[in-house]
Amino acid sequence: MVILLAALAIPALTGTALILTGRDSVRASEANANLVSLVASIATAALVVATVVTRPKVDYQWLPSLGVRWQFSVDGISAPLLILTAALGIAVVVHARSYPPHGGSPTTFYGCLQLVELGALATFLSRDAVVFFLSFEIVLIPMWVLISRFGDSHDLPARVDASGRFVLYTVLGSTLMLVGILALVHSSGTANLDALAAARGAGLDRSTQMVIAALLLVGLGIKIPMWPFHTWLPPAHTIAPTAGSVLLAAILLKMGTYGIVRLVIAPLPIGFGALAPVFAAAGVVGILWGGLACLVENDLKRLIAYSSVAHMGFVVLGLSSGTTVGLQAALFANIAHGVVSALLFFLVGGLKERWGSADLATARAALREVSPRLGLALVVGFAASLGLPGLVGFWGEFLAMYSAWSPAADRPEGFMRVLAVLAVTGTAVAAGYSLRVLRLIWSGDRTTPAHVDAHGGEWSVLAVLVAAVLVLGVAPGIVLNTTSKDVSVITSEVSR
Amino acid sequence: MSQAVVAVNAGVLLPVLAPAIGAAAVLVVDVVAQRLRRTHYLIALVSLVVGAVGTFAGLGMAAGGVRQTLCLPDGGQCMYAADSVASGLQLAALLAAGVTLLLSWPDDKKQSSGNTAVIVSLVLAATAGATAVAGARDLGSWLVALELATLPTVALVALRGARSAISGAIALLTTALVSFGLLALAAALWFTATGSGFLTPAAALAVIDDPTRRPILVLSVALVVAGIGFKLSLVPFHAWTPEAYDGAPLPIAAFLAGVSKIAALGALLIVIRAIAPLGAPALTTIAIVAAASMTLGNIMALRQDSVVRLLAWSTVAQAGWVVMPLAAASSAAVFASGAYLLAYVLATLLAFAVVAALVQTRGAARARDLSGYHGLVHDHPVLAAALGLALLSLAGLPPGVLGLVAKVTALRPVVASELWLLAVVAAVNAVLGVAVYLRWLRVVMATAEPETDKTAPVAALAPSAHPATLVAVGLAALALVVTSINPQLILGLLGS
Amino acid sequence: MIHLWLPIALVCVLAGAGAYGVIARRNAVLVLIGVELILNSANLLFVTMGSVRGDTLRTGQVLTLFLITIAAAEIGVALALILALFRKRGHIDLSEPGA
Amino acid sequence: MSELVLQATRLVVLAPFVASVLGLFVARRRFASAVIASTGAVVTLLAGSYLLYAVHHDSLAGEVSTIGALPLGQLRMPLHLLVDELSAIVVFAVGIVGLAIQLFTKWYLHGDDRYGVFTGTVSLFLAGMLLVVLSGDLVLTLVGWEVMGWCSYLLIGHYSRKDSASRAATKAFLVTRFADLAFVIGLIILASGAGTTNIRDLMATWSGMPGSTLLTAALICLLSGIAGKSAQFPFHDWLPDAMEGPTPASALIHAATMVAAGTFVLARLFPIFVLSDPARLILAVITAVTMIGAAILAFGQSDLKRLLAYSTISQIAIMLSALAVAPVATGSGPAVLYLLSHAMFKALLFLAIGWLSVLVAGTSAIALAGGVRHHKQLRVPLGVGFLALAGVPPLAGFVAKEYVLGAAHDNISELGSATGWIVMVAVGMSVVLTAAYCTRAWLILTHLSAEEEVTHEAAIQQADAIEDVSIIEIFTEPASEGGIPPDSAPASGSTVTDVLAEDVHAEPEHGHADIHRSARLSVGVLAFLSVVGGLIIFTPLVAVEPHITWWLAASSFVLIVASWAGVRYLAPVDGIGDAASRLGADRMELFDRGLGADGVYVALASQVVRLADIVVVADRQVIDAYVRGTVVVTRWIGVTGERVHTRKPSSYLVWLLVGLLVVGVVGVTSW
Repeated sequence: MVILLAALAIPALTGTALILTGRDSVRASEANANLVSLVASIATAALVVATVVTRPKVDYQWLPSLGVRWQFSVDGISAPLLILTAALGIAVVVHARSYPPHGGSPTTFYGCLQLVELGALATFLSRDAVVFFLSFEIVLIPMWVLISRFGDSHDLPARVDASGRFVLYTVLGSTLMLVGILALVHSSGTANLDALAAARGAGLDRSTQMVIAALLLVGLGIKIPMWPFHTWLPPAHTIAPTAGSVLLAAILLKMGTYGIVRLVIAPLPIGFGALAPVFAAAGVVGILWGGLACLVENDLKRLIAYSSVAHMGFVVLGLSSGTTVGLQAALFANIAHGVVSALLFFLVGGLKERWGSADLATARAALREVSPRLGLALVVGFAASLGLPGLVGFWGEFLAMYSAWSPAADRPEGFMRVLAVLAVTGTAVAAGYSLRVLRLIWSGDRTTPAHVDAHGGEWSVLAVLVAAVLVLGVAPGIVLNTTSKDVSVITSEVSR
Repeated sequence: MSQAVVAVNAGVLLPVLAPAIGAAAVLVVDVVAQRLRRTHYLIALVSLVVGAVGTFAGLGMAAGGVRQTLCLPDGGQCMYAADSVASGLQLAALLAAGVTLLLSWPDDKKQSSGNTAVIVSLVLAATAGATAVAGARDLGSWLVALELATLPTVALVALRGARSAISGAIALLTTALVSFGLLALAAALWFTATGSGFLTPAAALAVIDDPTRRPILVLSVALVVAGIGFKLSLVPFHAWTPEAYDGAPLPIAAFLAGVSKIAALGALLIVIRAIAPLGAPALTTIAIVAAASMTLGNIMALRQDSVVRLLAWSTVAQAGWVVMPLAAASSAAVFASGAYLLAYVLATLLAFAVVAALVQTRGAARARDLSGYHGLVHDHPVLAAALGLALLSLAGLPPGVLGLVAKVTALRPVVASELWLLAVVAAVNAVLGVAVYLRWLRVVMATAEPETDKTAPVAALAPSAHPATLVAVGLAALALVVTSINPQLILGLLGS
Repeated sequence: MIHLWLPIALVCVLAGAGAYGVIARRNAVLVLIGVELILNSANLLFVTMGSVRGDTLRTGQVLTLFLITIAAAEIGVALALILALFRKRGHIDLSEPGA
Repeated sequence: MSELVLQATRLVVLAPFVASVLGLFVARRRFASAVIASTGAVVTLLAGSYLLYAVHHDSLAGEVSTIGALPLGQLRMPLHLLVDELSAIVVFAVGIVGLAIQLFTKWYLHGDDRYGVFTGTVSLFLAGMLLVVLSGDLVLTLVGWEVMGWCSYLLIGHYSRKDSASRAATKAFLVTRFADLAFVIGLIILASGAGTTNIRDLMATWSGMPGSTLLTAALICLLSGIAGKSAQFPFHDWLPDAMEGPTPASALIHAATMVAAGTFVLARLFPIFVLSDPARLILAVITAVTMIGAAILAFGQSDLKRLLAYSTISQIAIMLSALAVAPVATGSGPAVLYLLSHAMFKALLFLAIGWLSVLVAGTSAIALAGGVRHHKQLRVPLGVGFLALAGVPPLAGFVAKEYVLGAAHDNISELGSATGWIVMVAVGMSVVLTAAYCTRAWLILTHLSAEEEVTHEAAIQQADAIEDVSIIEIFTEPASEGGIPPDSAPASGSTVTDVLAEDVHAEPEHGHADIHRSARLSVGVLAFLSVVGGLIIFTPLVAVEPHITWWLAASSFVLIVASWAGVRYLAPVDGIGDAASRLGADRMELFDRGLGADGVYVALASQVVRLADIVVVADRQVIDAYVRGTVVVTRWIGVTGERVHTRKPSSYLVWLLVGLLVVGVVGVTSW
């Protein structure tokens, strides 16, 4: 119990302390801030691992007037996400050693990173719907600061636009989600997520479930981001500093899908079932839409952002199917996208620093020629991105397509099958844009302008992520076995 | 008239009596010893503190708990009844008045304007009105207390004597007069409909079944909404707000934004509670007014370049949030409305306090203009942090958890009554609100322009802020931090 | 005994006239008079209903007294302010935009 | 199954995989890379041999667990490997070819700074293929299938400095990936219908519903993917372009692995494939078109490596056609037999051509013309390869082809379906065409260059004589020449090295290292197997009856000879002796472009890009428009609001009363 609270307290206190530390000694504190942040991240990660292993439960009264309690615990669904969050929390700090922040005080930068981590951890840990919402909101302002202050230094209006879009769009989503949560809590009489899941919508009629589910889906769909609510993502990713992009893509987007599992699928099976076809269709449109946009996008960071839209489309598709396979697929794809997008954004962030921009139309030195390590990471990253079997991206996408082909009994089978076929088509588009990027920047014979290969912190982060892509790709059971028990509770399907 | 002797319990009436007596005492002392300045303030503060202590007994009472006095011996009806919500509002009004006084604390270096006693006694009088109206249960005390809370503010705005002050005062006055006319008419109609001079549910219940009298009651309620809408700055009764705020001295603007709103809500809640048994349809008007206020307030605030006007429009928007839960007509709604108001008042006072401190250090021109806040985080990190906290609390984003919890609280009854449209409008306005406050915050956080930084070195900042102002900032900030960590401190005031 | 509709009609006329005055008049004092008309319509209603209902507390009549007092206080403040306005601007036209 | 077999099975896949991962760490060090890669290949071959032994000697067959079943609720996904006679022999063949290619590569990429990466990728490629072969689970099949595809991308694009290589690699992957879309859907249909991805279980389930439309749909979908991977019409055009890769990569892709994987998967699923006549008919048509079309194109290629590529397409079509026609009783044996023999002789041909191309610095017909005259040590391997390819008795190619014809014959006699006739006729035609392009290639390779003709008038007759002799030689020589290396490699190796050394001296500008003994060993073993491989039918290793339909064999032999004679007659004595030059330069160019198939692909791709452009515009102008629209609306309301707020107290009062009116009316009406 103490472990769990400490896992939350460390980023909270470190983050606050760093932000409040004056900027009197900007230069001197650069390295110190990084060190403090690194120590805090590692400590947090250790505690998170301990939490995941020991699975403590925390339950304190917090707002008796609203019936809100500090309820935190871990289960199989949140455990992989927690580990991912903690690991990337370390990774962004290590990576920042190679690329110190510019645009503001480093203490603010590292403080914001800690707070984002706090928000994500609290979101995944919380078992109270309202606390879930509050945690959900914690990440907004730090991320806004990261984008608007530490983002691409060339373009102030774009920074304002991107950070504003991010925060406003997300607030719209989370407020709609809040409305949904309150409706859910009010109509089912409990805010405890486990109790909500256990009730399985008992006592709620179909129309109520549908209204609540619709609110929650739109709200969380914005966060995912689900087509057509995705237009905040590309600018945010393009402008954000590397650490911001990584956290945004790898963790923050996951909060949306995680929320759907917790708040929609489990407690509102009938309402979600009714809306699932629409939801799934949006996901599939996202897959194709994002993929196609990637085919002609010339800003590498935007490209990866659009590919995120496509990848999250698979998650959405898996969630919609209503089967164990689908949920497992979605949860796995969540993690997979977390790892892959983190890898790609670390990579592209570094490239952007080297190139001065992320424009693909400019002739660059071929990565394979001048920086083989970056080249390797790029190849693995995009191979995983196109869903190559044997890498982490494959399992979630394949299983999501499978689940769409054979959805739960209450879904329109024919329609879902059409979606499955379209989703499969999306994988070809993914191959198209992945190879396009490789052809543009990986192969070729140019060796000028030369740049240094990854080394030190940057390389260690990339190498670990490449290894993660491989290991999880070869042994998906690591994640799937963790989630399976709790997933089968949600779908109440008997395993064969 | 029969031998109706009312029983007076001074202890219960202390929150009302203390400021009233304080006002009288200030005038008396002024007559006795002129040229005193601090003494007046000390007397006022003492009386406010005494009043605040007097509210303690009424705070956090269980549902149905009420402290009453001025009761009729026969019928047992009381003209003064303070439940926990009323007590909470009283406490807030007294403390807000205290902050106002701290902000207007006389500066020894400046020439006295000679009307210190007038200002202090007017503030106390208006505060007494605000505390009285929260407990008033009959038409007479209700009308008198409301007017007592309003009229002094007109004088307070006008006292500065400047052209803009007069304009603001005129705007305030004319609207106040007409509104009072409407309220008087409303009171008369209430009496016509119910035949009772008491604002109690029992009186309203008697009308339900009578088809001829019910429309009269509805008309009465509509007039109340209109009349109080003026005081709460609800659209379309809001137009005086920016003028009066802009024209008034800053502390008085803070008073208008704080104590006046508390008084208005106190008055409204009494009526709402009285007609709660009649059901929600009566309050469709409130929903419309709330939605309009939020939307227009936020949109107009987005366009303001003067921070005081921005805060004025923000008040309009926040007023919409305050009354929004009342559309649901339940005891939870009354609680929610009160809670939201308290959170709003606390955050707004902090914002005003910071602006006041900046007026003292940087001069009115710079402190009242949005562009003057450029790079504030570098020049005054502490003030900037306090301002940031206040703005985020108003926006309802962590770390301003109080504001966020307030939004949760306010939306709860709305959702519970399934007013989906209103909830969605609120969600959209949450976004607009965030846009408003982040627009300001972005300026605060911006990196200082090199030239402004050089020309105005920090050391050369002529005057530092008055200690009393800093105390006000500190107290408000502390209160906001503490209540953000544990919002139950505020929610608990209003009962469980 | 007079019929009830007569005072009520008068209440309506007074309130309507007051509202019209408030809307149509630009002169601050005339607006003030409009407000007074509204207040007086309320007073009349109180008195009328008070006499009809006849409760022990004499609520109608008492409230009328209350209102008259408040109105007086209001007028005091209002006139002072209008005077100040006149000093600053040289007119008391409410249709002029403020500073 | 014994623990040893379990471990061996896993080791077969694991060894090359581990080798590739380890190879990545030492990619900069040539020697270490070579050792690791070769070790991996050797271990695989040893483990594969043991499997083959165990399967046949101890009659062990069964499933082997891998990473454990995935917990997926209603879908069972045990992820087992499946060892049986079918997989064991193919594993063995892949092992041989893999090792041969690894050994050859070390020499071939002697001066390449990315040898380490290449050889690691080859290892991974082999791991993928072996996974497909051993897979007892559709998902594992898909994993191996796609891993191979990705490795082919890397291998074809090995010379990434060359834009053409990079383009070819991209094209290869995209075309196969596009074809795989349907493959994936097919797998999903099969799995979802049975609730499991275990191949044996799902075949048992599906066998229970032979007429199922869904089954037919699934199989047709699978055919699409197979057509893509095996470069069948209309997905064939990536394969010739894939010649941009280093020759060992081509050998790998063309021989026992990638293109043959489709055949293997279909052979694995044969028990349910035979249930669907429509799917079989479609396969027959596809393969018929492909085998004839590709053979014709092969004849017209001006680049001999591309000629081999088209020949692969054509040969794979023959292989697959066996599956389209084989009756249940015949089974997948003929196709597997063809797979094995093709693996040997095609690997042989590629390595030999690669060897030669290194010596003459080019793969075009002009560069290679007369090649085997100057480099006599290549005469035998190339000769054996082309003879086997042409299906001349008694080489492995002949035996295998006879079995395919036999299967078609069985089909006609037993089932009497049109499928049988289509295949029979198409294979018959392809026999002629294959012989034709083999002859053409051989004539070019043995043609003397123009100067030599001028100086040695008599050389023309001599060339004819040698030509005539050479065929006879190759009939007689393999036992001595090709069979020597395994037995007495050191002795033979040293002599040939001496010969080669002269060549190197003769071509100082090339500067390539002396061919390694191991590389030559590889070529020799492959040549040997190409010759005697046909004998496999007398072993229990392949599930075929050792019989030949003699009249079919005789007639095909007649066709071959006739074709040889025809081409020989057509071949001009001038130039490079290219029979295809009779087609005219324009037509040759058309053939080189694959009849413009690439243009069709590009046109299709550009449609997708156009769609993408539309999406981007829509994203900006439609989806994002409402986002920006909110800003515009907000601003408009704000401006209007400012205009309305005149700061006139009198207007406020109007508002107040209007507001009152609204509030009152709404309040009263909504009660």
